Amino acid sequence: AADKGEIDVLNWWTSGSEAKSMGVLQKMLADDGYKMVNDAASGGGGANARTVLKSRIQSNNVPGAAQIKGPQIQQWCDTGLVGNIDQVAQSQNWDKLLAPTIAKGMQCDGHWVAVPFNIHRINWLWINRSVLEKVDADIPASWDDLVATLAKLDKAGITPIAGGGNTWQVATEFDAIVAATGGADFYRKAFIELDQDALASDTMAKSFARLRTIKQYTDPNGTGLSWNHDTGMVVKGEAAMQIMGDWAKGEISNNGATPGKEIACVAMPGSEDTFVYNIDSFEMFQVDSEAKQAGQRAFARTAMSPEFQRRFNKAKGSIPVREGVSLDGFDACAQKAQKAYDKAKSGKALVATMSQDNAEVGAVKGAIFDVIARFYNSDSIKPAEAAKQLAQRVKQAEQMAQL
Amino acid sequence: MAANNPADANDSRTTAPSAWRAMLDVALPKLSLIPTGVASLLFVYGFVAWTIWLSMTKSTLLPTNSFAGLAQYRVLFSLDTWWVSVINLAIFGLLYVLICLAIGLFLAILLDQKIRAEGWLRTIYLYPLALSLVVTGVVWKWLLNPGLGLQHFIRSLGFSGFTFDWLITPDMAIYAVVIAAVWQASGFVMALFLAGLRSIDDSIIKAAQLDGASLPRVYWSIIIPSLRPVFFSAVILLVSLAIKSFDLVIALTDGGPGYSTWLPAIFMYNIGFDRGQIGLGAASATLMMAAVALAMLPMLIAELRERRHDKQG
Amino acid sequence: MSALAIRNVHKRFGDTTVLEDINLEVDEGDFLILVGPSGCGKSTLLNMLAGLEPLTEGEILLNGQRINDRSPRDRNIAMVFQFYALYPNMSVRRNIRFGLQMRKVPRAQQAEIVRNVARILQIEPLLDRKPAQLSGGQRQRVAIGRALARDPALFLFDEPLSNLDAKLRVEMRTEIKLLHQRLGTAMVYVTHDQIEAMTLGNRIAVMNEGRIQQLGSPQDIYDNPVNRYVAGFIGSPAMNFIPCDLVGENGALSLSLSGAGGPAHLPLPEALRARLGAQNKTRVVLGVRPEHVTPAGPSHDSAVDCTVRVVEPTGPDTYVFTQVNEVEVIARCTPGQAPAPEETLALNFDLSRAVFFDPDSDARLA
Amino acid sequence: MSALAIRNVHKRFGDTTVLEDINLEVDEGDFLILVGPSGCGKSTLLNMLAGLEPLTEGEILLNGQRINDRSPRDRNIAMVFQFYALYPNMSVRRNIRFGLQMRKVPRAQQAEIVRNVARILQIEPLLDRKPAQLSGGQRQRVAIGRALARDPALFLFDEPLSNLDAKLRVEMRTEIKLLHQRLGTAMVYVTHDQIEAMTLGNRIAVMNEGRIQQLGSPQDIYDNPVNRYVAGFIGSPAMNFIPCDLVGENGALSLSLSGAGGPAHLPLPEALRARLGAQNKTRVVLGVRPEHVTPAGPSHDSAVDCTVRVVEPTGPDTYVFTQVNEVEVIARCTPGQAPAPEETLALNFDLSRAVFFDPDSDARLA
Amino acid sequence: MTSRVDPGRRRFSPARLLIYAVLILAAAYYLLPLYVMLVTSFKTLEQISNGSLLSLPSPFTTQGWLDAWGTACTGVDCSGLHRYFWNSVAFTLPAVLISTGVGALNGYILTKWRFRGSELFFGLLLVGTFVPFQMFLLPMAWTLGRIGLANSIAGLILVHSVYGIAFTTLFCRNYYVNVPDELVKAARVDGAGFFTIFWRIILPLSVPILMVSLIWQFTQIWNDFLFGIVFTSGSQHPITVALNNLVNTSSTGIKRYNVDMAAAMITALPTFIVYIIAGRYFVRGLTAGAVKG
Ligand SMILES: Nc1ncnc2c1ncn2[C@@H]1O[C@H](COP(=O)(O)OP(=O)(O)OP(=O)(O)O)[C@@H](O)[C@H]1O
Ligand SMILES: Nc1ncnc2c1ncn2[C@@H]1O[C@H](COP(=O)(O)OP(=O)(O)OP(=O)(O)O)[C@@H](O)[C@H]1O
Ligand SMILES: [Mg+2]
Ligand SMILES: [Mg+2]
Repeated sequence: AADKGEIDVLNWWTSGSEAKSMGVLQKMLADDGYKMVNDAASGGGGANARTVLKSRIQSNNVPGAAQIKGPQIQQWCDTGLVGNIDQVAQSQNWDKLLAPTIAKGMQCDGHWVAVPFNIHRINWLWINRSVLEKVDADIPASWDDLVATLAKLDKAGITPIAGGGNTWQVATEFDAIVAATGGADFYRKAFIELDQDALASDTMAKSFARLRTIKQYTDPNGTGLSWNHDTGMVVKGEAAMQIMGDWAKGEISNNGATPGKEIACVAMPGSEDTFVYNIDSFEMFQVDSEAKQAGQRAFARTAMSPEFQRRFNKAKGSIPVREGVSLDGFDACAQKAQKAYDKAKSGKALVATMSQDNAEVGAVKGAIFDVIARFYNSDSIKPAEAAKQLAQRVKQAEQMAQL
Repeated sequence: MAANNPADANDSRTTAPSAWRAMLDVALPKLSLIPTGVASLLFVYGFVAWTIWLSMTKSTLLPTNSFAGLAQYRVLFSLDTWWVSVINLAIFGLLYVLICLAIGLFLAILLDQKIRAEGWLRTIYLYPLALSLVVTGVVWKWLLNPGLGLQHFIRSLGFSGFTFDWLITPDMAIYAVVIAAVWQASGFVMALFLAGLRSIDDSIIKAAQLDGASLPRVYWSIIIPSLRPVFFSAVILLVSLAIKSFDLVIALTDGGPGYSTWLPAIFMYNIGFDRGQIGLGAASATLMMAAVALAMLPMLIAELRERRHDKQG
Repeated sequence: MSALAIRNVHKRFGDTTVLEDINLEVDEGDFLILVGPSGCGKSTLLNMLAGLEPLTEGEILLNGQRINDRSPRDRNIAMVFQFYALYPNMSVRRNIRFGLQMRKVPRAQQAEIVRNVARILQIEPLLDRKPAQLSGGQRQRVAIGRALARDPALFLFDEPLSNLDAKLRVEMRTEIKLLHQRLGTAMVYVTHDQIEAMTLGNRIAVMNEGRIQQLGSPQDIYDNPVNRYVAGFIGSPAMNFIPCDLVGENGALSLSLSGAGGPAHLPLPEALRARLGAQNKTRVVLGVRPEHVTPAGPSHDSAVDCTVRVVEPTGPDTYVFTQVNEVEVIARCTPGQAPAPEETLALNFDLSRAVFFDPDSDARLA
Repeated sequence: MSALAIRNVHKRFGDTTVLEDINLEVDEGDFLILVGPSGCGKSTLLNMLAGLEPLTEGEILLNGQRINDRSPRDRNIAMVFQFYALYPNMSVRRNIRFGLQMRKVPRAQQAEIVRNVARILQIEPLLDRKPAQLSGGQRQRVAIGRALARDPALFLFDEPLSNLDAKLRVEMRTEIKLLHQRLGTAMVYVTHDQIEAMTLGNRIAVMNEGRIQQLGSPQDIYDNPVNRYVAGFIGSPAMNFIPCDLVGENGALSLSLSGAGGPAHLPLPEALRARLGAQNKTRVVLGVRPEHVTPAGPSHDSAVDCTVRVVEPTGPDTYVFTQVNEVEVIARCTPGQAPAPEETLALNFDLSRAVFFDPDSDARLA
Repeated sequence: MTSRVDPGRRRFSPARLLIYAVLILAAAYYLLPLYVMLVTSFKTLEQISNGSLLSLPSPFTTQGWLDAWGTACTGVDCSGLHRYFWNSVAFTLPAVLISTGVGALNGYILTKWRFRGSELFFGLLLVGTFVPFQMFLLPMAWTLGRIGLANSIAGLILVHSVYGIAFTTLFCRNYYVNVPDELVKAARVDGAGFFTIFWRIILPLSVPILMVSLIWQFTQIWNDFLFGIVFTSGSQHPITVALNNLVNTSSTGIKRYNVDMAAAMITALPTFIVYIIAGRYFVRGLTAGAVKG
């Protein structure tokens, strides 16, 4: 039956729920008469997939769609190699279904070139309630509250925060901290507009200082271990909290707890209004045959269909990117996220995450990561110094990108 | 006996001097090297040239031909990550090569003493090479993690003061990488040496024993010097492995803590492909290649020259 | 107490028995020559003495101490290998010096010794070459040098001069002899060279098929071989063995030899007559060396006329191949006396130097 | 047309000149012996003939065709290597058969040839062994076997018998000689053995320092060496060289030799007298072989009295070492004539066989 | 052939006991990670996250192995690793044989048929080994695209052969340096040509180094991930890419360590077998008895 068209999809989703969801997509397409070839290349947070994409382009073996995030969508657009799905977007009326910030990201030169799948919230704090009870503390409501609670936990001999030293994990924490410290506008100025003053500002310095505070309450032995391990520690009560995106829910249920119940999901104190989001999206590439173009259209159409959005996002722990999809059967934290999303959208507090490639191109993100990593691993660097470095490295990276 | 030979079988060859066969004798060895030569010219030197060219362009996501002069190099030199990678390579490379050689040779010599279970031991020493680093990296990560692995284990035996936390200490993490890397490659170096040992004439060893040399001395003065070509192979191999060490570091530390265990290969992959700065990645590759070639050149020349000299004899 | 004692030594490689019940004593200052056909186990025996091959049975004593289980380096033995076994990675100089270094000889002395050895062996210009750059004879000299440099309790030489030219060989032979006289160290020396065997040692052991056939002084073995094997093995060209009948009465026993003409009857010397007569044999094998078969002077009456088949001049002597009693007999002449092929030559057999064997058992009769 | 012609051949290894302007012709059916001191370039020359070493200069012709650039396998030459070079991975049988397989000899015939060769070389029981399991002589025989199995245009032998015992050596020598007679194939044969050199070939080339010193028939070289080097090199024990004065008038030239007593004056034979006198020398070097220095009979008047220093019995002969004109002189006696050391012995010098050299240039005078 | 050790001291001398002790200790070092992998692969996920690293599995489960083989996801396809096994075999075997064969031939030429410039040739070949393969990806992709081998087994065979040759040549050449030249001389006089000598004389003598070369190439090619992931796609993927996909969750996926460990062992199985087989050919003294000197 698969003869109406075909699409070759390059992605790095290979495990568990993600892979199953891709399977669902493949099946839905097949039922419609389209063949989807799943070309998975996991590893390195998408680094391998990005490499494969480049070599496939070099060898003239361009995929129909590839998993590409954030500003990289625009970057690829500049190469003139991308395909066009205006037809689908118009017929499904994507303008209405997607938040404007998000919609903008999927377009280039006024054309739709990419399809979004989901929305993750980054600035979550996951807390083991029973551990807090042990030290007689409440869910922290403010930064100071948080620090006080951390100190208490520390004294009680419980690891306050489970956090690996992986740079992307630290950056995720930093994402939440910056959102909590400077608010959405500051976050946007710094990480999306890359405003030099914002980057070098005192607020940024303060954020760095807070990062160091968090580090002090992090188990050093966690360095290098995966975030799953940290989540497990929280569930088991060996650690009290973790700052992590809402994909942590999967691991929480995996360890026999229910997100929202034993493990509370709260926004990073101070960032309750802000929604730092991570969107996974697929960009189309120019393909020569009609069958392949038809495949691209079907892929985009199906991905945005309510049914797929529900099934996919429920499994993945995110919320649908398409608005107006019922959240029936989604867990408490998802419901909470949806509310936060709605609120942030209207309050213009919806910002793309820096830590997950949604906010800036690779070179700039890399520069930010480098500064964060250096700061995090060397206590002799002062927060203000780090902020200054951040501004400087970001500037250099921007120049490089436009060399 | 000879008289019974069919005279015709070879007479035709003697009488008809096959000049072409003589030429073939001279040409055949060279002809046989052509495939290798062409492949190497194209797939190594051609690509190297291309890389050098890329390093002088503004290439970002994809290679382009927009000339940028030495701008990429200037940026490269300003990056802390680059210098960390380079210094790491120096530390890691040196330790890795030396320790692998030492362990490999040592084990090979011990295994060469008519050991009963030689076959099994050899396989045990070799097997790390067979396992995908994607996974063994995880195991080493656990083992070297103070909270989970050896430190934890030894402390739980009652030695509470025992500390082994290299992996999570930015300044020491590269040494932890060395441990796992040595674990992986030393077995192969052992095999290389063992093969070399097996090619040495027994009677020479006997003669040395008669000369009063102890077994260690026999190895030191006679056998190991005869293994010089093997050393050469092993060093080249290990240096090449060190330069290409990628999977292991990614799996073990993912370059961390921070970027404290980055190596040039990681730098290049990360910068060139993940971050989309191919020009910069190419510049780093070019520099590293040049540096390694320069570092290896004396050894290369010495070895090749020495061999030619021996051959005269 | 003997310097070296070999007691009931056996050696097998798998199923092949190479040495069988070897017993030998080598005294302080002895120079023992080992000879025997190719493959009879000479090298194997030396290897066992040096500790490089395990014994299958038996024991070896060096200066009274059992050394079966002692490692080669603790035996203090120097050996020249038949296959040289030079250290390929070392220059000639270092090859020679290595044993000295191992024995912790002072550096200055090492240099001195190397210089000396190199001079004796005429390899001074080669000291800095690698073994691969040497000719066959040069390698062999280096191998000798390695042993000579040392000061061991026992020297073992395995055909050490086989690749040297005659002139050099004589010189080396003299050097080894001088060395032996100077040091008095016991030596065991394998050679295929008759002259070396006869002149170098004070005792010769003739081996065959893994056993020692005869042990004795060179002259004794040459003159009084215990059996036909030894008689034939020692001496070159080999001894002539002529089966012949004993004729005549006990009182005047004589040998019947027929060459070109009818049978001649050669009377046996007194001493032999008695000994052979006692054995009551009528058919014996006469063993007589070529140098005792010479052209007869004109006044000889018991000469045997023979037809010359081949004449082989070797320089100092010319060998004449003829037939007596239907077997080939070699006679030695001076080049001047040499006849032409097909000529008839009267040969004189010096029976006073002849020996006799049993045609069946090959044992010596007289 | 000569089977093999070597023209102006030079060979250098780096800076060392090993062969210099070698010229040789080997005719169909020739058997050429190469002798020379260790390291003089014999093996190198054979290697070049076989095509295994490139020439530095000159050319080589086989059956009239220039083969400098021809590959070894198209030269159709068989060679026995000084260092055996057996294929260690192959059994003895396969070692011998290898060359036949390469020449596409039918299988049945191969087996036949191997059997034959093995019989001649007495290595039948060893056919299934690997080289490492053989003794020195056995390996050498396999190496010979590999060459004999072939049917080449030229045989090269590099000291093929050096590790064999005397008895076997004589047998092998005979076999090689028979082979040569049967096949008529040209042969070049390196040896250090005087007997082999004298008896095996029809021509000998004496090499020294990379040059050919003399080329001639064995007897010629033995009797008429062109210079002192050749004279001293051929013959064992070596020729005695005695520097001495020529005394007396042209008409009655005689040699002054002093041993134990005062100088004796030995009149020169007629022929020599003329030739030597023509050169107007007063001091010459007398070259006389040991076999021409013999104990003088009682009736001799021109004997030289000498003191015996060392007596060396070798079996057939006994050599007596004495001093004449202050140099060592070796005389040959039969064992029966041998004196005891320190005795005085009257020696007879057979001057009719003597040769004379220039003391300065070492060139032959007469 | 006799022992390297003094014959008198063969049995249980203290020195030998020490040797065994050291060897066993070394084995422990090498085995420790394997032990962890093995026990982990037989544990339940729960035990992995709760228990100690070194503890034995209880309950013992083979679920990890079954999943890894049959049902684990390597992308959309959730049928474990077994499908990818033959992909790997298909390019590993030819590439190993080609590169080892060519390497041996090169080594033979570079030692026994030297010519002016052969050392230079070798030196240049070696320099090529110092370049990180990552740098070759794009030009290689371009080249494969041009010659029509993109995304094909043949393309992978080409890539692996080309980049393996420098190593196999290095191993073989440096081994052949110690093989006496006289053997080649004798064979040439016997009438053997260039290839015959290689085939009949040199190869039989090079068993240990061929084994080393084989082990190296097999391991490198079988375990290669980079070229596999870049130059093939989807169902063409070699087993390592499948393993990687199985093991490497995106940053948002969940890890099943027992399956990961089992998958790693399954992936490594062919290599183990190669090691065990190849190891049997490490025999002593192949050139013994060839030449004196
Ligand atoms: N590869 C080489 N490099 C330098 N010199 C060499 C080389 N091979 C041989 N020689 C030298 O060349 C000379 C001739 O060597 P060759 O082997 O031909 O001697 P030979 O006459 O066969 O001696 P022998 O009788 O000892 O075997 C020797 O002095 C030797 O040291
Ligand atoms: N490793 C072995 N395996 C089987 N047989 C062997 C082995 N080594 C030697 N031999 C056999 O043992 C016998 C004795 O060998 P050895 O080397 O002692 O002889 P040799 O007397 O030195 O002879 P040559 O005079 O030829 O050197 C030979 O027949 C040989 O074939
Ligand atoms: Mg021997
Ligand atoms: Mg020679």
